[in-house]
Order: sequence, then C-alpha cells, then structure tokens
Amino acid sequence: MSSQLDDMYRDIILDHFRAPRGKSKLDKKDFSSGGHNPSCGDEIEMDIKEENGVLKDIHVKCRGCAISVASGSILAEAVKGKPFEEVVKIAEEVRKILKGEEGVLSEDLEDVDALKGVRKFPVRVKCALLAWLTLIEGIKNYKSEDGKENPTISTDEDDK
Amino acid sequence: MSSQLDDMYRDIILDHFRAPRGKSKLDKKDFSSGGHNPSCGDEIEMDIKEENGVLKDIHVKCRGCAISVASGSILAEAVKGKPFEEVVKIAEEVRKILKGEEGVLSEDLEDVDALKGVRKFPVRVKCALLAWLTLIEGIKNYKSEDGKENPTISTDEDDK
Amino acid sequence: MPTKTDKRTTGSGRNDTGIDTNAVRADFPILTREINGHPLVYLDSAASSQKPKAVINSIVDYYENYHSNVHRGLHTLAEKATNAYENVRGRTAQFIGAPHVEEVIFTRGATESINAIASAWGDDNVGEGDEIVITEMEHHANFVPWYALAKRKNAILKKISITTDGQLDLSNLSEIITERTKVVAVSHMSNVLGTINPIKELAQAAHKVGAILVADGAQAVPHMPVNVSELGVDFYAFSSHKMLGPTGVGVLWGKKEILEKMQPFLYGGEMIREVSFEKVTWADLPNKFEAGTPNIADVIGFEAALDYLENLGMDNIRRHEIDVTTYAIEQLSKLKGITIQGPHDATMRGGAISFTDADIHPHDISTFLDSKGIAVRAGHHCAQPLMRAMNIIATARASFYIYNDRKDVDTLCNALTQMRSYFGL
Amino acid sequence: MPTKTDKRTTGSGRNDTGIDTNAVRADFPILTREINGHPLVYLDSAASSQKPKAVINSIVDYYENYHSNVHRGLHTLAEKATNAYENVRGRTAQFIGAPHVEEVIFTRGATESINAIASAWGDDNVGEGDEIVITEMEHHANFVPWYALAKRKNAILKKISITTDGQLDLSNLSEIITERTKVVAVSHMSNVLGTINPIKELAQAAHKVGAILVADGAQAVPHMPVNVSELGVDFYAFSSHKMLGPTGVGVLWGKKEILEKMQPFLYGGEMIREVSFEKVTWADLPNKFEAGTPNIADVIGFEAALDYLENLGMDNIRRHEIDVTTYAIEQLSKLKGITIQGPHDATMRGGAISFTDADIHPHDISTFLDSKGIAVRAGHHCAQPLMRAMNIIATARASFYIYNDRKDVDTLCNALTQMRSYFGL
Ligand SMILES: Cc1ncc(COP(=O)(O)O)c(C=O)c1O
Ligand SMILES: Cc1ncc(COP(=O)(O)O)c(C=O)c1O
Repeated sequence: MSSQLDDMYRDIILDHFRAPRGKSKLDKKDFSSGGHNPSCGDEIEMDIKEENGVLKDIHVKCRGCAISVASGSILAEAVKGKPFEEVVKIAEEVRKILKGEEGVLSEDLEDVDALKGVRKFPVRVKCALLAWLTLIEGIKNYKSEDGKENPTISTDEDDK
Repeated sequence: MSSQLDDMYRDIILDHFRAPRGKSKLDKKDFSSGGHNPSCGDEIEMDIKEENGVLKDIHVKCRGCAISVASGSILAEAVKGKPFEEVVKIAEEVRKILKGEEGVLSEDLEDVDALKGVRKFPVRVKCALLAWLTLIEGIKNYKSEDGKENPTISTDEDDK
Repeated sequence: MPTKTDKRTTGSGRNDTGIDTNAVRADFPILTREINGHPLVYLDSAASSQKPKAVINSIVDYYENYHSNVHRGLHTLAEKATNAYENVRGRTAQFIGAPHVEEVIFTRGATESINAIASAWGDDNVGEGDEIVITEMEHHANFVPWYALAKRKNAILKKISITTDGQLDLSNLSEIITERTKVVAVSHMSNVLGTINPIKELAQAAHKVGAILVADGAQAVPHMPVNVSELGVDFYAFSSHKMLGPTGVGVLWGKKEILEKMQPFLYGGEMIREVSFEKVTWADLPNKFEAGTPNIADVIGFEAALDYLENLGMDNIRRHEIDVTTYAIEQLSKLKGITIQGPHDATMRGGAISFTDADIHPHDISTFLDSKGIAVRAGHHCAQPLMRAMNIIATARASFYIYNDRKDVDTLCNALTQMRSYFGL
Repeated sequence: MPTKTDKRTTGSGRNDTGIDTNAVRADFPILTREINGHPLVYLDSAASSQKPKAVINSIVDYYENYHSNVHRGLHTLAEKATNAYENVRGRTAQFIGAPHVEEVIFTRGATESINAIASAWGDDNVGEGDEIVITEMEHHANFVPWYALAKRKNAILKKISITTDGQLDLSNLSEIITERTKVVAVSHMSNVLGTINPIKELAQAAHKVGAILVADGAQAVPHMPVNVSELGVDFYAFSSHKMLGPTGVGVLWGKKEILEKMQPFLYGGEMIREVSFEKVTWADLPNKFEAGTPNIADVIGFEAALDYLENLGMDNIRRHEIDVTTYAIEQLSKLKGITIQGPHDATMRGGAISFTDADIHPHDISTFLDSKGIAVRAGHHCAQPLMRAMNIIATARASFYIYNDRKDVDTLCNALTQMRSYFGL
C-alpha cells in the first residue's frame, strides 16, 4: 500500500512541503486570517494584499504536517494575482473536492489537483482543508467588516 | 436437579409454610420487632411475651416466600419457652449456619436444621435469615432500652 | 448445525407472523443449553436478551482483526476501528428514525442515558418550584435520577397514576402537566406490566406547556418499531443488551437543538476542542458527550444486533410477540391461583407478563420454574413505586422475545400447574 | 498454531526478563495480521492494548453459556452470571492490593471513574476558594473533570509544573499543596512522557494538609505492580482496555470510609435499597455506585486479562518493558533529527516513548510508519496542557507492551530512517 502513501505524498506535495511558496513577508498587507486545527495542532497565518478586487499578494506561514504546509503553499501559488471572486470560487471547489463531492478545477491548477490524494486518508482531509477555509473566512471577513478584525477559524468543526 | 430443589423445600419446610406456627395473636406482649427485605419484599413482625428471662410466647406474622414464612414458623416453635440467653444463642448459630460457617444446633432442633438446605441457593439465604435477625435485634433492643422502641431491621444489609 | 432445538418441536416453529422461531433459535448458542436437566426455556428477555452468533462473532472479529483505540489515530487499525464505530452511529440513527446522525450518543446503558439527561439537561433547566412529571410505573432508572434532580433543585416530583388495569390514568392530565412542568419522563413500555404508553400524546401535552418529553425506551425499542421523529419526543434512551446486543452499550438520543445547548456530563479526552489551565472548550456533537475511550467492541457488536433485528423486521417481531403474548395471557388465565398484571389485550402491550400466585411467593415460583429449566424473573423488577401502587410485594415475570413461541407458553403453564401440587395446594 | 510471528524472528523471543515474547505473541490473534503488506508491529498499546485469545474466549463463553442479567435473579443463569461478575471484583481487589472487595467499583473506563470522583466526592467536599492541585502532564481525563469542578465551585485549579526532562517539579511543593488544598490529582504514569510519578510522597503531602490523593492509574496498572494500600492513595482509577481486557470496563477504587460517605453518581436500578415518591435510600457498597445493568460480559472478560497478566507476573512485565524501553531510547537517540521526550532512564518511566522529528510532523511520521505496518499514535495524546508546557504541537508516540521486543524497536528505527529519505531530508 506504499502506492497509497505515494498518492497522498505526491511529488508535487513533497515539493511544496520542502520549499513552501508564499514564504516572504509582505511589505504591506490589507488583511490577515488565521486558522488552526486543535486536534492536530496545525497552525496557519496568512497576510493578504488587495488591489482593485484582486488578490495581489499573499504570505502564508504554516506550522504543521506536510499536507497542511503543502496545501498552504499550493494555495499561495494558485490564488496570487486572481480576482477575489475567482479565489473564493477555487477555494470552494477545493473544499468540495476534499470532502468527496464533485468539484471542478481549471486545468492550470494542476498542483491544487494533487491534493486529491488526501481523500484516501480521511483523517488528513482537515489538514489539507485548513489553508483554504482560513482564506475563505479571511476574505468573507474583509468584505463584510473592512478587515477590522482577524478571524480565526478552527477546522475541527469540520471534523466529522 | 429437582433433588436440589427438594433440598431447599424439604417436607419440614413445606409443612411449616402450609401451616405456620405462632400464628395466634398474644393476649399481652412485652415487646415487638419487625424486619424486612426490600429486595425481596419479605416482611415479618413478631410480638413477644417475657417472663423471668424466658421467652414465654411468640406471635409471628410473615408475608413473603415459603422460605421466610417457614423460617418464621420454625423459629416460633424453636424458641418458645426458652430463656432469652439460649434463644439468642440458637439464633446466632442459625445465622452462622446459613452464612456457611460452622454452627452447632442441639438435637431437638431438627426443624431448624432443615433450613440448611437453603445454603445451596445463596440468593435465598436472606429469606431464611430474616426471622432470626429480627428476633436477635428485638431482644437486643428490649434489653438495652426496655423495649421503648420497636426496631426494624433490613436484611438487605446482609445481602452481599 | 443440529441443535437441541430440533428435538423440542414437533411441528414447524413458523407461525403466520413471519418469524420462524426454530430458525431464530438456531442462531442463539445458549438456547441449546440444558438447565437442571431440562432444555433452557428462557423467559427473561425483559431483563436481558440472549445474543445471536452474529453478535458474538462481530466482537470476536473486531478483537482479532482491527482493535485499536478510535479517533485521532492515523494508523490503519485506528482508522478501521473509528470507521466501524462511527458507522454504527448512522445505523442506530436510522433504526430509530433520528433525523441527524450526531444526535446519537453512545452511553453504557439506558440508566446512564437517563442520568445524563437528568443531570446535564436537568441541572440547567429545572429550578426551585418547577415540576417534574413521572409515572407510577417507571423503572428505577427513570425514577431515581428525577427524584434526585428534584431534591437537588427543590423541584416538585409529580406522578401520573395507573389505572387498575395497568394503564396510565390520563383523566386528570391537565392538572398534572402544568405551566410549571419542565419535563415529563415516561417509559415507552413498562418492564413490569408490558403497557405501551401513549408517548406521542404525552409529548404533545408536554410541549403545549413548554416542557420536554423524555421517553425511556429500554423495553420498547427491542420489541416494536420506534421512530423518535414520529413520536415527537425530545430525548429517548435505551440499552443494547435488551435487544440482542452486548452488555455495556446504551443509546442516548436527543434533539440536536437541545443537545447543542446542553452541557457535557462526562469530561475527558475526545470531548474537548481545546484545553488549557485557563480555558476549556467543548467539541461538537456527538463527541461532546463521549468522553474517554468508548466501548468500541460492543458498539460494533450492537450493529450486528441491529442488523439481526432489521433482517427479521421490527413489524414482524411485534406481530410475533402479539401472537405469543395473546396465547400466554389466554393460557395463564386458565390456571388456578394465577393473576396477570397489566393490560390483557396484547395489542396494547409488550410481551413482558407479570403474574402472581394467590398462595406462592414469586421467588418460590421462580425457583421452582428454574428447576424445570424455565428462567423467569421474580421480585419488584426495579419498580418499587409500582409495586406499592398495585399493593403487591413482587411479581413473577415471564417475558417473551423472538426465540420464544407458543410451546414455551405451554411448558410454562405445565410447570406452574406442577408447582401448585408441589407446594401442596 | 503456526502464525506469521514464526517468520519474523530468527532467534528466541525470550530475553532474560522472564517474558517469552514469541509465546506471548502467539496468544494474540491480531498480531498475525499484515498491515499494508507488512507484518503488524503494534506500538500503540498506551492508547489501547491488544487482547489475548483467553480474553476473547471468555466473552464468547459467557454469551454462549451463561448470559443473564445479574443480581436479584433467582434462576440458574442469573446466579451463574452474578457469581462470575462478583468474582471479578474480588480478583480486581487482590490485583491492586485493595483491602476490601466492596471498594472496587466497575465503571465504563478510567474517564468515568475520575469523573465520578470529581463530581460525587468533589461536589460535597470542594468549596469556594478551595484548591485543587493537578499537574501539567495530566491526560484530559484527569484534567477536565477537575477544571469543571473548579468552575462549578469557584475553586482554584493549581498545577505542579514539569521539569525539562519531563518529571514533576516538586521543588516548591509546599507552596502548591497548602492548607486550602482539598484534592491532589496525579497521573501515576504519564501517557506521553512515560514518567512514573512519586504517588506515595504526593499522597503523604496531600494527607499532611488534610487533602485526598486521586491517582490516575490508566497507564500504570497495565505495566507495573500496583498496590493501592502501599501507595496510600484515596482513589485510584484505571481502564480494562489498556491492560489486555475488553473495552467498556473501568475500575474506580476508593477507600471504604470515603466511598461510604460519598453520594452516588448514577441513579437507577440495583443501587437503591428502597424507592418511593417520598424517599429513596441507597444500597451498600459497591452496589450504591453501580446503577443499572453492568457491562457483565466485559467485566468477566477483564478477569481473563487479570489472569493473563498475573500468569506472566507484573514484576516480569515491568522488567521486560524496562529492557525494551532502554533499548528503544538507545536506538532512537542515534537517529538524526529525532528528539525523545521524557526521562531517558527506563527505570524511571514506562514504555510509552514520545518523540518528535526536527522536520517532519508527527502525523506524517505516523502515516509513513503505518505504510510499513507500524502502528504508532501521533498528536497531543489528550494532553494539550503538557504540549503547551513543552512548547510543541504534537508528538509521535511508540508504546511497548508484553508482545513487543527489541526486534520491534529495530523495525521502527529502520522505518524512521527510510522516512527521512522519503521526505527528502
Ligand atoms: C423500562 C426500563 N428502563 C430502564 C432500564 C434500565 O436499563 P439498563 O439496566 O440497561 O441501564 C430497564 C432495564 O432494566 C427497563 O426495563
Ligand atoms: C493517563 C491516562 N489517563 C486516563 C486515560 C483515559 O482512559 P479511558 O479513555 O480508558 O477512559 C488514559 C487513556 O487514554 C490515559 O492514558
């Protein structure tokens, strides 16, 4: 079943784990969002720069397992430069896919697609989800409250 | 194993069950004692007449199973006319015997001896014990407090 | 597998109720036993049912092949055990018509389930002068927790009395369930009288005054189709061991909205989200109510019991029991000295039949029957208030289940006749 | 019976500690399983141990031959079941050196045992401003119940900190345990660090100020000789499932004088003497604390576990685990990137070894090891306060028991080495 192991830890995932993208801090951020996973201990923080409804730049700091780190890194790469509307749509599709529902990803999101392997390890799904849920929550919060407060989400609520 | 059944319900026991002794009420009583067995529902009441340290007469009223009724009847017959000292001694020996310890009964107490068969049915031991413990408690109480109060004992405390 | 059951029947065990008793009996290893030289006639299922091979096997299979502690484990065994365990939650929800899986909480038994409600829900929702309504026919499990709550809170414990034929007396219900009532706790089926209580009506009466209804389903779930949504109750409690499942497992079902607001009743691992010296936060349903390592093996065994029951069909089981109960009441009624407690119409009751003999104490009845291989229970059946209301000390109780048939009734009645002559009556 | 164990060892499994691991392994059906194409190496016994055939068989034997509800039953099966069940109480008392049989209360697990103490004893004995002392290394089961009690009562939760090598820091004990202290609750052996705590000393310190000592023995009883009288504790709690026994059974041991004064924590059948609407009186020990139908089958299975352990000898088991733990610490220490938590001297600790990798998260460690058939646990091990104190998120934990040997350590270490290269480190 080492092949199943390789399904989860695909080369793309391991590559992101070893050299996470979005590492460099932003000179200026418009809002932040944080998330954690009490049962795993995974923690993520992200700073985001906005310009005209576009996610201009993102900094992701994740302390956790290979899956959560890789997922944060893949996210950073996938959403940078995209309009928030599209970003949220992608994040929602990823959530669906990880939860085993139908979800559609455009072809250029090959790395995001690599997260699919996690589905065979149900307990790890929330590790992969953490970054995406944190981003969705951050954007929602930024839009509704002009980012006055940093949300903190906990993926254990998505646990069952 | 019907023979084991017959061990408990010996002819002597069945005879006492069908025609309990000590049924007639006393014209005058010096003290009373009551006992019950909450888990079984067995209830016993006894009135006793004393004369010069001798248990002159006894009335036993028992509502319960064949064993408790027979035991009360056997008791009535066995203790009537005996000095309290001897009565208590007999009751203590019966207690020992029913609890599986060594106990000695004089030869004239053949009917009391018939209670031994109950020992093969541990859950029924307290039914056989009820009358004897109630008597012991009654005498103890009469001696210490001049019978001011009727004790009520509960053999469930002897349950384990 | 040839079993002793083959000997005991001359005809087929199948009756027109859809249950083939002979086939069922062959699934229960213990039923081939002899007791005191006679084939076991087990008429004590209301105390605890026997277990089919499938239930026993599923426990063995679990321990031999995939035992591990559940939750949080990332290794294969932990995942298998967790999936199997959580799967039973869904099966249970479906079995009792629960709308949400996470409303099913596994406890150690009906007693713990009811205690959990009385303490976790009760402590927060019942105050001084409030009223708690129970009935005269409750099992101590649905009596003492409410008595203790009333004591703790200076609340008032009120009772619905029983009629002479062992039904709830609802004639003055509006005086009993009032604006001060916070909870009505009622047994769905009496373990002594067999009476099936009108839970749906009582739930409506409770809701009208803003109270909740707690149903003790320990005797009902094993014997008839139960749908908590249709009943409209707020909490429902029952035990695995009375419905073919292992000992050590119970179910607490509660409405999601209520459970979500309710405080935990046991604290420890798995029921928390975050723990520090400063602050502890609870996990979501159902974990909030399942502190510590659950009884994994027996919950999994419980699923095999659910499968077995569903395979027979709860409607068929109910029909079968009405048939046997009708016959038993008919036959027992013919016997000299015997009085049957509770409703005599089997469609209004379950198959637990309490009876007394005019001259012989229930304990002697039980001991005598045991000498003939017949297991019945005798005593107050953990229902002392009911005994008091009926003004009897104790009863003997024969209770029937899927593996019993009319022949067992005949065996019982013959033995009871012999008994009276044995005691010289 | 030829099992896969035969393949995995070249020499004898016997070491000089008196435990023949190969013989032991042959008694555990699950250990012949393959996981992901590799023979199972089960290193998760601190979460839950595997079960020997004797334990499984005793459950089967019970259900197939003498299942019945216990107590009050007068028929043969009820008497057999009751005797068997009650017999285990005596065996358990003897196993932990309890002076009185009736001090042994069967619960559903260590978690419930501790909750019972914190609520039934705690509610009556801890008041506003009183102090509850726990330690930084407690399992949530011995943390959250005390936290909740402190909240309920406005009492103060104080902690004994840990030293950097994972021991209790007793340097300022007299400041922590004071005249206001009502209870000191301490794990006998840490499930994360393996540390064996000085229970006897702590009990003395507690008693000096009139407090009681509650020991969480969930990890200790399975792995070393425990004598509650010698320890001088007031309460002791543990679980069957971590010591070869079935899930769903725990033990609450308490001093007779204390238990006699303590209120019940569950109400229902069997725990009462008399019940009426006006008054309820409690049964004597131990029944007062065992409301409802107990987990009969698993308590009986638990006895088989006690037999198995006693047959091996708890002293031998302890010696065997010191041997394996010593070797494991030695070998793990050699690995690049691996840090071992807790005491490094195996005579001061049990066989649960938590470790971290500098670059790889414990969850990835566990998942990787699982792909090699090795079961270890990863996470906070229900000890978040300890994780915070050690400033780590989680650990991987390999825990050893009677069926593990030095070969298992080798298998683990080889896999950990492969792991680092798999993750490109
Ligand atoms: C009506 C009723 N309620 C509650 C219970 C308690 O169930 P348990 O002992 O399994 O907790 C019983 C069984 O004895 C019962 O018959
Ligand atoms: C130290 C310690 N205490 C308490 C517990 C709780 O035991 P259980 O989950 O069996 O109730 C555990 C096991 O997880 C433990 O390791």
